Amino acid sequence: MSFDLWVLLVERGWGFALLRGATVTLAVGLLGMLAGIIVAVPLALLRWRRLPIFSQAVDGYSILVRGVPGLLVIYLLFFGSIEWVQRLATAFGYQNSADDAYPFVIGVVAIAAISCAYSIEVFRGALEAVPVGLLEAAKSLALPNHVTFFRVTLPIALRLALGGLNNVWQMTIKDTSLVSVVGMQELMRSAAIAAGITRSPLLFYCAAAGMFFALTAISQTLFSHTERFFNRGFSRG
Amino acid sequence: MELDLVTYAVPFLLVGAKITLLISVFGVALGLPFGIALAVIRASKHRMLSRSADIYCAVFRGTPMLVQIFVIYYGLGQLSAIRSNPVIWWIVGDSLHAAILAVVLNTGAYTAEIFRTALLSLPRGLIEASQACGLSVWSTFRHVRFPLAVRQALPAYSSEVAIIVKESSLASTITVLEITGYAKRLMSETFAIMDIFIITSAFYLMMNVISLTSLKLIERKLSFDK
Amino acid sequence: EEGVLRIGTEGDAPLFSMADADGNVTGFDADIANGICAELKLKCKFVVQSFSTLVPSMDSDRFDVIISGLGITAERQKKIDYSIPYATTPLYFVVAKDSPLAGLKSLDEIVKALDGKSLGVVTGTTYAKFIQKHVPGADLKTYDATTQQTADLAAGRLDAAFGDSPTWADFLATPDGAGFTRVDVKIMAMDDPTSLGHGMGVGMRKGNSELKAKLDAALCKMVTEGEVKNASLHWFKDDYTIPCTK
Amino acid sequence: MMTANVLKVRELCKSFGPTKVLNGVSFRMTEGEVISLVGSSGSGKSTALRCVNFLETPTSGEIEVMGDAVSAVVNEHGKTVVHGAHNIHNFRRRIGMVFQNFNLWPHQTVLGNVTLALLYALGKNKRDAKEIALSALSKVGMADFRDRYPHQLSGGQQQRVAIARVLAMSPKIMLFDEPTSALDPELVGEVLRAIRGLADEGATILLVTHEMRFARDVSNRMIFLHKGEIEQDGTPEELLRNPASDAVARFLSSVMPLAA
Amino acid sequence: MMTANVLKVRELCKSFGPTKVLNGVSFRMTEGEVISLVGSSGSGKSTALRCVNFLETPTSGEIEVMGDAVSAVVNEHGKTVVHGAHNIHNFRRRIGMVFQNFNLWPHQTVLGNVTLALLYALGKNKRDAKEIALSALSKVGMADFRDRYPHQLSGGQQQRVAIARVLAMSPKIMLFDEPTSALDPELVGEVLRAIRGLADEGATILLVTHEMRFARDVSNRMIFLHKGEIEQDGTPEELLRNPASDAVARFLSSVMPLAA
Ligand SMILES: Nc1ncnc2c1ncn2[C@@H]1O[C@H](COP(=O)(O)OP(=O)(O)OP(=O)(O)O)[C@@H](O)[C@H]1O
Ligand SMILES: Nc1ncnc2c1ncn2[C@@H]1O[C@H](COP(=O)(O)OP(=O)(O)OP(=O)(O)O)[C@@H](O)[C@H]1O
Ligand SMILES: [Mg+2]
Ligand SMILES: [Mg+2]
Repeated sequence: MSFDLWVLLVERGWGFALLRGATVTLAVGLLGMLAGIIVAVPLALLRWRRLPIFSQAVDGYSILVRGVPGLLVIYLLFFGSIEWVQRLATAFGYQNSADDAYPFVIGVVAIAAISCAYSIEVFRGALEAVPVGLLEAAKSLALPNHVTFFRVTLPIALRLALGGLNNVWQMTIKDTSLVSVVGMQELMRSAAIAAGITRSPLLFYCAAAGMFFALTAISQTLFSHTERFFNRGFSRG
Repeated sequence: MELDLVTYAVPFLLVGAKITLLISVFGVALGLPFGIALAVIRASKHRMLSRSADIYCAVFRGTPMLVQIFVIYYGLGQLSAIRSNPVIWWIVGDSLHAAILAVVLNTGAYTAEIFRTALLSLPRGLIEASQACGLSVWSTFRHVRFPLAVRQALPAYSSEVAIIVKESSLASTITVLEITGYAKRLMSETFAIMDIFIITSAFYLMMNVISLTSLKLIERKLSFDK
Repeated sequence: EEGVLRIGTEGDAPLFSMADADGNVTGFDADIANGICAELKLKCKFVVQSFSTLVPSMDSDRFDVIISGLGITAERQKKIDYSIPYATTPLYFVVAKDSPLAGLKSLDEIVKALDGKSLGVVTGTTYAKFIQKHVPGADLKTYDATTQQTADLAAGRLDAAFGDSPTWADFLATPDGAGFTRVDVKIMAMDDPTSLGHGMGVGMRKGNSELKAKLDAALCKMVTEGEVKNASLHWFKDDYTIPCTK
Repeated sequence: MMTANVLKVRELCKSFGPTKVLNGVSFRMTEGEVISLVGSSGSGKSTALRCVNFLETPTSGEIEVMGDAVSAVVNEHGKTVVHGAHNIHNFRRRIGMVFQNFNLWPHQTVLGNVTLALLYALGKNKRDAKEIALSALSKVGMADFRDRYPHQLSGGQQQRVAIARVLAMSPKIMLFDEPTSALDPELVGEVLRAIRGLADEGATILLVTHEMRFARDVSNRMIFLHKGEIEQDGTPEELLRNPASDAVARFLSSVMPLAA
Repeated sequence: MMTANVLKVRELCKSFGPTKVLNGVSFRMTEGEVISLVGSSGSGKSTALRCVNFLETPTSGEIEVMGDAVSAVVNEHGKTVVHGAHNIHNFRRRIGMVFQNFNLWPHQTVLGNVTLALLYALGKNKRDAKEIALSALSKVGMADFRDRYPHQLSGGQQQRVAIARVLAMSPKIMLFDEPTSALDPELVGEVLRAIRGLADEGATILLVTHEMRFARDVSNRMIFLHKGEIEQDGTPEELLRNPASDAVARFLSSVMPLAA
């Protein structure tokens, strides 16, 4: 058995294939999450402020993207745009780069769009849980709005949002498996191919799960540290 | 999109929708209390228990649900000890049961995280007030901590419900014929991949719009200010 | 790109289309593809993608053709064009050796015996349609991959499984397959072309008659010159070629 | 001695990290006694109160309530170990507390805040609970607000609900942490009457207050806390006539120039 | 008139749904004036204060601060429309407020709570902000606690930080909502001195308090609020000598039997 493992993972190179997949997963996941959060914060703010048309639009976006399978989001984004992009790229003489880079870009955009929708809800909930009195104190001291936001609202809301964001991240890193539909071999797709070819599905799926777990375990410790940081000044309930 | 494709596909998907609904309802009905219990254990002072609950959550949140469902269904199915135990085999042997189990175990871990943070963010004074009134640990939980935590957790949990509905599609990988299971058959039959996919998504969207809006109504109903 | 034929294939179908750790593709499909490329004096470029994305990807010009053991059916022809069929594999039921089905001799007997029994097939194939039509009484279970189907067979969740003969040759040789056997009823695509189709063909975008003509010619040449037969013998230990009628 | 000691506090010490907040506080209370705990801001009054019903675990010391004792002891590793922790729940059923910042439950109405503990700590039925709650709310003039939520109330109204929440439980011992801080003089008078009434019915009351007039009027004894230690313990008259130290004298002089 | 009106409040009305809380409150304040707003619990004192700097939007009425006015008018559909809303931010730069429940920011230390507005509302540099903050904290005896977080402070200490947070800003107008509720008598005296000092330096102060002695000592004028209306407005002596109504008389009698 251990010999088999060696052959499968090293000599036939499947272990490295999985590792390559893991780097794709990590890259797409990190970029997607980051972009998602950057977009989600202002959208959550619009929603929180109950700005008439905007907040309905944000709600609509969030319900739509959370409501449909992630696969559809990436299908539509990719297959809906590829022709157009390819024509554009070819016109500018970038045939190859459109072929190679575009799936990655779309993958990141799709993951960002999804994680963004979930992050909006997390931030919205957290913002709504910030005690009004603390914001009133800021208002009464004539703090400019952006200062109130960055120095009072955000630190308190982030503390409340952290658990939710952690959930979104854990989900996002696994959602990256969606990018396999645009032809990128991330971790799960690599595992699926290896499983099919070597006829050892359990081994490879578990190996992939192990790698996912390693990734999330690292991020988990980071989250725990951040949580501790944000909890300064609060007695635990 | 041709109309006859729609009229051909929808009856199949409707049959699948029943199963999707079934899995989701069980996912919420069993997963929610399970997740809350895990959250309470994680927040408890009992080192051993809270540690094991932590690990459980880390594992189930940290690995893809596809793998979890595979391990439960195909992995455990390989072991003869499990095949010979009628109770376990009743759960694991049947694909629908196994799918429900996987969904419950998975959502439980996420729900636990949602409620754990909600419980931790409650103002300490409110809990002290109930302790000082002589409410037992259980009553404090039932009447003060839980109702306050629910209000805090609801936005995040509504996302989790949408996820349950969508993740239930993984049941198709273990032969359960829910929406996605039928969709796969229809796709390979007609090759109208995009069209089938959009019809299928409309089904999921409909279910989620209903569940998300009803949760939003509950949220509004429970809020005590405004 | 000039001089390149981009080929979409699954990559995780044993014997047909197998991508290795470095992304090189081997198998029967790959041999056909390489043969076509040689005939057309083009360079083959494989794009490995999961089955459900092959058609939309081709539609959006990610590659030119699909060579992934696609069965030709009328239904599917509404969405994509096919080359001439070049091969077809016989289909068999597989059951446990001690099953009462093991000794059956005709499809009718099998249909009767399978009433209320669980029967597994793999999606992405035409087999589900066939079973639904001919064995409506069976409890049909569909799998994403052969490995899953055989795993369930081994776990005893399936009373029978239906698939092509290369799959079974492969499975019955493994330790898991030791307790199972093929039911000696051979089913060919020609037995029911409306559901099983007309054998495997190369898929391409609709309306490209120039490409279709070139492919058909190349395939016909490969069939008549025995190239397909060699590939079939090499991978399947049997000749599944469909003669070129043109 | 005629009346038994209902509450005994022995050598209570409490530190938060390096900060020593209570430093060997001991006193006893008999049934029906009202003690005012006074002292300057930050002297440890609230902490002492919170230690009595173990909302704060003392670093060391013993609390005895009607014969049941819970004690905290520092072990050889410098850690605090609690003995008799199973009594803590009993303590809390016998001790009611009004918090300095009220701590009303925001998800419950005024009536809900008062009935909750009646229903689930005392096991009253709904009807009785409601009746008791309304009579307690009437005592503090809040019966009309029964269906409001706490955030819809003014500061003084919240404080009165918090008082009613404890009155309704009629516990043997009551701890009040500045129960009149948000009340106008008229209401202070009413709360004073309510507390006296409770004491007459046999309740034992320990209260923290800054209003010396109120302290003098309501209490049998006054304990002056200074930097976590008891500086003086005696009847209000004693404290006013013979302040034990400059601190006491200075503190009292600023309020009661001629009152006594 | 020698000194200008710094604050004018005209016909201030406020309802929460069906509950009328303020009902046509009007008064003016000149520079350096200290007004105590007194009245029973729930009479609308906090609400009036919150309306002055528009933390609560009045249902109708006008507020004028140093010549800038913001007014709320009920339109034909029964909805409140605010005119001059751009002035609100200006108002708040000129008006400081101490809340009844302090509202300290829990994630900031004591020093952070006081410096934040200095840095970002007044644009002071770090050094100056720290210096000003520490001097304000010293005034209320809290400089030693600069690195604590609010939850590590006693009630009185929190209140003093809240006061320091406003003192540090030295606004033209200050609103205090029961600034001494959690303070012991000694500290009340100090806060009293601090407020008088501010008034002498030209600040205009509107404060809500229940401590009549304090109100009398600190203020030039007293306004008695009853059920959302001004029942009497005059010097402390006037109110004590000639209470305008039974309500005023009853209210004052309970505290100041002979003081004046
Ligand atoms: N959000 C609200 N909804 C309904 N009623 C409210 C709301 N806020 C305040 N009130 C009511 O308005 C009245 C005035 O409240 P306010 O806080 O101004 O009183 P106050 O004079 O400051 O009293 P206290 O001295 O007790 O603090 C009270 O009766 C209160 O119940
Ligand atoms: N969690 C904590 N960490 C550190 N120090 C604390 C903590 N809680 C309270 N303290 C300190 O303990 C001392 C006593 O606090 P306590 O609340 O008992 O005072 P108090 O006598 O009730 O004062 P006040 O009259 O102002 O309410 C204070 O100096 C306070 O700063
Ligand atoms: Mg205190
Ligand atoms: Mg008030």
